[in-house]
Amino acid sequence: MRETSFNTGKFFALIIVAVLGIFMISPFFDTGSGKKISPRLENLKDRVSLHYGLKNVNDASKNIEECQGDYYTCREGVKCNNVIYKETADAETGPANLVTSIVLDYRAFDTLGEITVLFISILGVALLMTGFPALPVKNESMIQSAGAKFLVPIIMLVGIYIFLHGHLTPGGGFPGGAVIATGFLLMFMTSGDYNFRSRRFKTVETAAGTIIVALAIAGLIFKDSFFANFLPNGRLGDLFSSFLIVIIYSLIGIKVGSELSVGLRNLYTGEKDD
Amino acid sequence: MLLLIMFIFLFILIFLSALFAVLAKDLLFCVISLGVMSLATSIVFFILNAPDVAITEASVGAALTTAIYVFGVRRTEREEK
Amino acid sequence: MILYSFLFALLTALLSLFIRREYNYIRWILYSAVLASLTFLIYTMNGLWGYSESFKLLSVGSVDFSLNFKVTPLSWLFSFFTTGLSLSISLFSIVKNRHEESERSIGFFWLILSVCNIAIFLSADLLTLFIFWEAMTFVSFFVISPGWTKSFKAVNYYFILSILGAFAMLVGIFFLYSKSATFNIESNIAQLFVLYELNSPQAIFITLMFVLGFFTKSALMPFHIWPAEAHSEAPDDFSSYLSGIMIKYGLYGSILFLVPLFVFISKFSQTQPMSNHIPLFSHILAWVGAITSVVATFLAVKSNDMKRLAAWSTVGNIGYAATSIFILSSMGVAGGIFHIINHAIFKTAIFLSLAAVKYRTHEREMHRLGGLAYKMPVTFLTFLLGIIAAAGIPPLNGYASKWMIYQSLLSGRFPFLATMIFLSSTGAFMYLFRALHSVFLGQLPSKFDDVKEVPFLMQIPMYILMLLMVIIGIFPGTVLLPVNSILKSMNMEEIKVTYTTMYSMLSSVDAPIVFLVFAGSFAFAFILYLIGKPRRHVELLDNYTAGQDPKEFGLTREMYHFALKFYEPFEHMFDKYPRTNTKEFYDSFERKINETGSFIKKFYSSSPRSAVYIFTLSIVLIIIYGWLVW
Amino acid sequence: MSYNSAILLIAAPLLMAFLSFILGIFNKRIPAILLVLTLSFNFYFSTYLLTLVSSKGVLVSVISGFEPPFGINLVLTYFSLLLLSLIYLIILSASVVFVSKKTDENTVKVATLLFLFTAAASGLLLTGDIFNMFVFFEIFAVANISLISLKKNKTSLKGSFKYLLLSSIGSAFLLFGIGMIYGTLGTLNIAEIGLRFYELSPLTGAFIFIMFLGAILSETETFPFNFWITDSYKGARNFVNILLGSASSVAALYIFFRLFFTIIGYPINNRYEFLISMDARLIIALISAISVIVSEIGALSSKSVKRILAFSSASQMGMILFAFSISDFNSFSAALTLIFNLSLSKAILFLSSHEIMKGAKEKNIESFTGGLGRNPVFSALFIFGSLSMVGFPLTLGFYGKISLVASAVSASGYFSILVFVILLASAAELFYYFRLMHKLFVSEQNHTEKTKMNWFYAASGSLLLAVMIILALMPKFTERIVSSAAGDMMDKTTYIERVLKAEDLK
Repeated sequence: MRETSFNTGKFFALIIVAVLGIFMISPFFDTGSGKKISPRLENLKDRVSLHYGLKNVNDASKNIEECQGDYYTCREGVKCNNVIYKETADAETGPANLVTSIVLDYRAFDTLGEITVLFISILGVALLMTGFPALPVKNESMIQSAGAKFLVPIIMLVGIYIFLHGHLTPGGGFPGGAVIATGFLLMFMTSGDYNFRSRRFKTVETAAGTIIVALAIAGLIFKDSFFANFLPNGRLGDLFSSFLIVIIYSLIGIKVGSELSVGLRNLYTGEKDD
Repeated sequence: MLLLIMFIFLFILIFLSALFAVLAKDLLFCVISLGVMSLATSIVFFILNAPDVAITEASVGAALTTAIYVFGVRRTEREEK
Repeated sequence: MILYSFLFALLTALLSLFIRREYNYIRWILYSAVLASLTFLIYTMNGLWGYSESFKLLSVGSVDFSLNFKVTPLSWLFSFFTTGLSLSISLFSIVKNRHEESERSIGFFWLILSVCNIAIFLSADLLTLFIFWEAMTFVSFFVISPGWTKSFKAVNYYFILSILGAFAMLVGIFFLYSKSATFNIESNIAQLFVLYELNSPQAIFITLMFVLGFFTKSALMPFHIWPAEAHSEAPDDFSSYLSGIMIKYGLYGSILFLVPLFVFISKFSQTQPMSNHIPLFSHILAWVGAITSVVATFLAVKSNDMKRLAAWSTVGNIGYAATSIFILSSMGVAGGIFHIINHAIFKTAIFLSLAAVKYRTHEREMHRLGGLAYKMPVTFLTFLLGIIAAAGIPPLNGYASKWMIYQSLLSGRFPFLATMIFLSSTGAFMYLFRALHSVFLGQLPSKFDDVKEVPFLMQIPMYILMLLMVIIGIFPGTVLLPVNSILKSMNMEEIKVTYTTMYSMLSSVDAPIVFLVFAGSFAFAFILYLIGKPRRHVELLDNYTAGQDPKEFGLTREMYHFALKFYEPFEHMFDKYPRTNTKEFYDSFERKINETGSFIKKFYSSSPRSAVYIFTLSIVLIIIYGWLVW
Repeated sequence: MSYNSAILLIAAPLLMAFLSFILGIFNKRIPAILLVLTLSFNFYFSTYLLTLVSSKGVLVSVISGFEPPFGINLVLTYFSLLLLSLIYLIILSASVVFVSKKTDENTVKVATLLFLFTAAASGLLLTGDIFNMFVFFEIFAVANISLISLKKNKTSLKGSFKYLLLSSIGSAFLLFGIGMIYGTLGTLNIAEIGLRFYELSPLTGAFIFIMFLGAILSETETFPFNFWITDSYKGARNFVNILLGSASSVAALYIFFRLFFTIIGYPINNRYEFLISMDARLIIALISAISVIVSEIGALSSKSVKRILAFSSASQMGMILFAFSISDFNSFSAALTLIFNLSLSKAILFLSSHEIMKGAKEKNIESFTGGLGRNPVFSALFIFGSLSMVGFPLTLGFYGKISLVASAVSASGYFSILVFVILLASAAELFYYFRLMHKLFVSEQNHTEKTKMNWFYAASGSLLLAVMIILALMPKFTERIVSSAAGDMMDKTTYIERVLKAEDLK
């Protein structure tokens, strides 16, 4: 273990962080009146996420619209759906994976924003790259490069699986794309002369982004709402279900994967985009 | 019980690796300890029944971010002044 | 009508920007025409008291911005005289500015300034007054300093002080507005009077804000330093505008707002402390005026630069007028207003003649000039009449107003004030005749041998001004009768006056007789001069160095000039007294600000790390504050 | 649900951002031209929506077909659409400046950044969901950082790095605040949070308040949080300065308003008083007053024109925050007038000062010497801009400043003292602007050679100036928009009612 340094500046920094930390933790131990953070279930009634889980958001909003009483009583008087795996068909949202249904259906717009955040960050990095000399890995070993050639297809496959199966099992476009990018990372790290044309990747990536926005606008055209699900949802839990979400997740996976790969390439080789 | 012990162990790991990342003079050590922190965090996520977040944290936090930091450190000096 | 004439003038100003430099006299002829028509317009409004115009502007929130103009005797008198004077100045400028470097911007801004000038006097409510007050301040910046490095330093004092004063006035106006919900002047005065009875400290604060606004503009103590800087560095023809017209706004505001308020208080107030039958506040302000006049007189005596000298003289005269106004008697207010008008006329005359001298000689230091009387007789005569009026010597207009001021001070039993005013009036002789002597009399330096009188077009305004001084001197009633109607409109007792005669409690003066006496003695002296021995001209240096070249001793001709260090013995008299230098105080204040500024600047260009430290530290401070409070 | 097409204000620039790379392969000019077209469309569409909103009140546009508070929604209020039109106008003028430049290898990328900037600004102003706002906040911050660092010299990199650090700390704070809200109230919809904020315990409320303060004060250029401004403004390229000084500021002020006045602000049915209580408002007022003073003094002793403008921007923002903190109808009207003045005249100032400095031999403020002879059009623009900035009578700045004083004086005692201090400080602002203007008038022989005029710059500058003059000289029009927007800002109840379709809140 190398030596660590500890001086007064860091001491003050720690005090500042400590005050911030105490302040951030203090609401957890708040004993005053009013609503506090608590995981107890009786609070679940007025949480939005309850309806996400029950897949009855439309019912809930219809209920609020119809009932003329107090807003809270309207919220509480919503009946509960029975959502059954492999039985419920054409639910308001298709994926069996609850997280996916939130990420790509209830809050799909946030996801669009997040891929834009990633896009703009990589763009900013690309703008800053002014062409540094490449720093290849020294002493690459045969075992490493041979092993990598064996491993990379599997990693890619896992990545593709993660985003294609995202509507059923944990995972989705983001992790899938990240896993694909780690495959490219492995290629870069093990074989020193590995490189690719970033323009192709960028074309794929921006095309994927364009298609995502176009699909969202198609929702606006067909169902009068941006990102509305205009393809059939199928039966809950089937492989061929919730088609729009599968398409968008695959596009996101491709987009994120190529994006991160280009970013890694730029950082690793120090080359500009070509 | 086992879960609790594991939790405590992971939290201590997260805390120590974060502290080490702040205090260490060697930037590569900082980066690696941040990677360790991410990995431990992803295990915590997994235990807390959030496999989606766990996968993302593992691939992005532990692999990609660490790699990016390493690339960055490689282009500057390794020792903090 | 008023507003459209303003818009017309502004349009002319805009159009004149496109006149090419070669034809720039056209620009000034245009301005003179516009000003002449404005003067005529205002003249026709005589007697239309109460005529008002209103023009709605934006309303933001609950504040309705609108321009309201109203013709009252007070506003008519001031606007008529000032517009007439600016017309004469613009006539002077036609030739004067032909070869001026930045005449385009000067002309443009000056016409706007003239519009603002009329608008200030005609404005019917406080907000309109403030709007044009601020516009005037901003525009005058460019006229005083049309891109000249030296005048920029000079204008700083003027500008910053005026702006701070204007902002103080703004706060005062809106404090009153939040109480009375109107900008109308009469109701605000009534409101402020009520406030004096209810919540005296707040009322005093509001009054103080107004006083700050007015006194900075009129350069009363402790803001008396700016005229010497700004008037002397401004373009020469504009100096006369600044000194003759613009410095009066503060006094106009005082007459408009403060005097009625104090009269109100002195008549009806139960709670306010009185001193000598007038409110203590007003008495203090009168003292400020008197002290200003004394201080300005001493400073004028010290100055060697002729424009600076005239500027200090202006401050002194403003001091007299302020003193006279704030003693609140009818005679005092009338005398103050009369003196303001007179000062506008004779100070314009003085500055124009100085501008004429500078136009021909390009010199400002008095010890480099001399003996110009024969070369520039009209200029000399204008200056002579101007300083006679300024010193308050009988046949001319300055005498009449100064007489009234003394009368009012004595009959109101203010012996100390009267002494101070008398002291500074005597001091005025010292510096004014020095200026006359060193610029126009004495020896003509040989380099000015081929100096000619200024062109005829530049002489016209001088003739007009001389005529005005004489006429008002003989017939003070021409101004005093309108002043009487002002007093009437302010619900004050009228003074007793006819066209030729002024009456006070103590005595009366028949101006034409005084004029005849003095004109006769003048004629007598002139005849003596004509029949006296013929004089022989000797070179200055022949006198002093017995024909030797002074350069052999490392000396120059100027150092023998009598005007150099003219009052040095007089200054020595005051050497033992400690000196407080107001300008130095302001300068040190500026230095402090600059030091703080560079410290802040350094902070801002510090490293990212410290930025983060300060960021988090401030958040932590807010958190701690939150823990303490919530 | 026909207002759902309001999403196009966000979607169109986003789509173009993705498309521009593909189109840029064929010709580098295409994205730049598309940028101008898209912004014109957005400006037109937002003004169209503005007229709709002014007749129909607050409109709600739903995304993904899920009604609020469950799904994400856009809320079209008069206030947000007004500011959005203003922002589009400014980005339009900045992009005209950008388009007029020669193309290089970065043109496509910068155009993409500008598209994303537009999308992020639209998203920030339109969204009715706080997490969505956070996402756009991130895009917005990264877009700003990338735009600042375009010049790649030392100053710009330092500035953008500072901005990066401060804004990422800020967005972390924002995220903490949002997390706390979601953990307690279980919702992310701004209207529902605003409705139910009173349910929180006071400590949680204070926590959220301080987290939001930390998030937004660095964006609003408030003193202890704004150490990025001088380096960033000084180092950035010309059109980026316009964006940063005008569009970003307006967006930041909007977020400030939403966070503190719709979410935390007024209680409904007087059920809970938190931010409306004097303490919290006083904190904002104090911080903004300190910010005004510090930045005015900093500007006084600065020699670089862009740094002076940066400090002046900070002080103006401080004034607007001060007006917000008074929080009544009058002060909101004053704040709106000041926002209009700030954004339009700051854009003009940055644009023209750059052009004036271009032909000069000297550096810093000396480069303004003789500007009027050298470059009359831009000098005139600069003079008009700075006159409005310092509040020359009958300009927008004048109305704003005066009505700020009026509202502060008629509010309680603290504010009238603070406004007096602010006024004293703004005398300094007059001083340095007049110093710059004075330099323009200097006519010395070696400064009078004329420089070539850039017509694109002149066009975009005079567009902004025209808007400013129209606003200042058309009382009925300006009055209507300002009073409607201020009324909109005051009316939290209608906002919540329209979003949640609840009729019984009043």
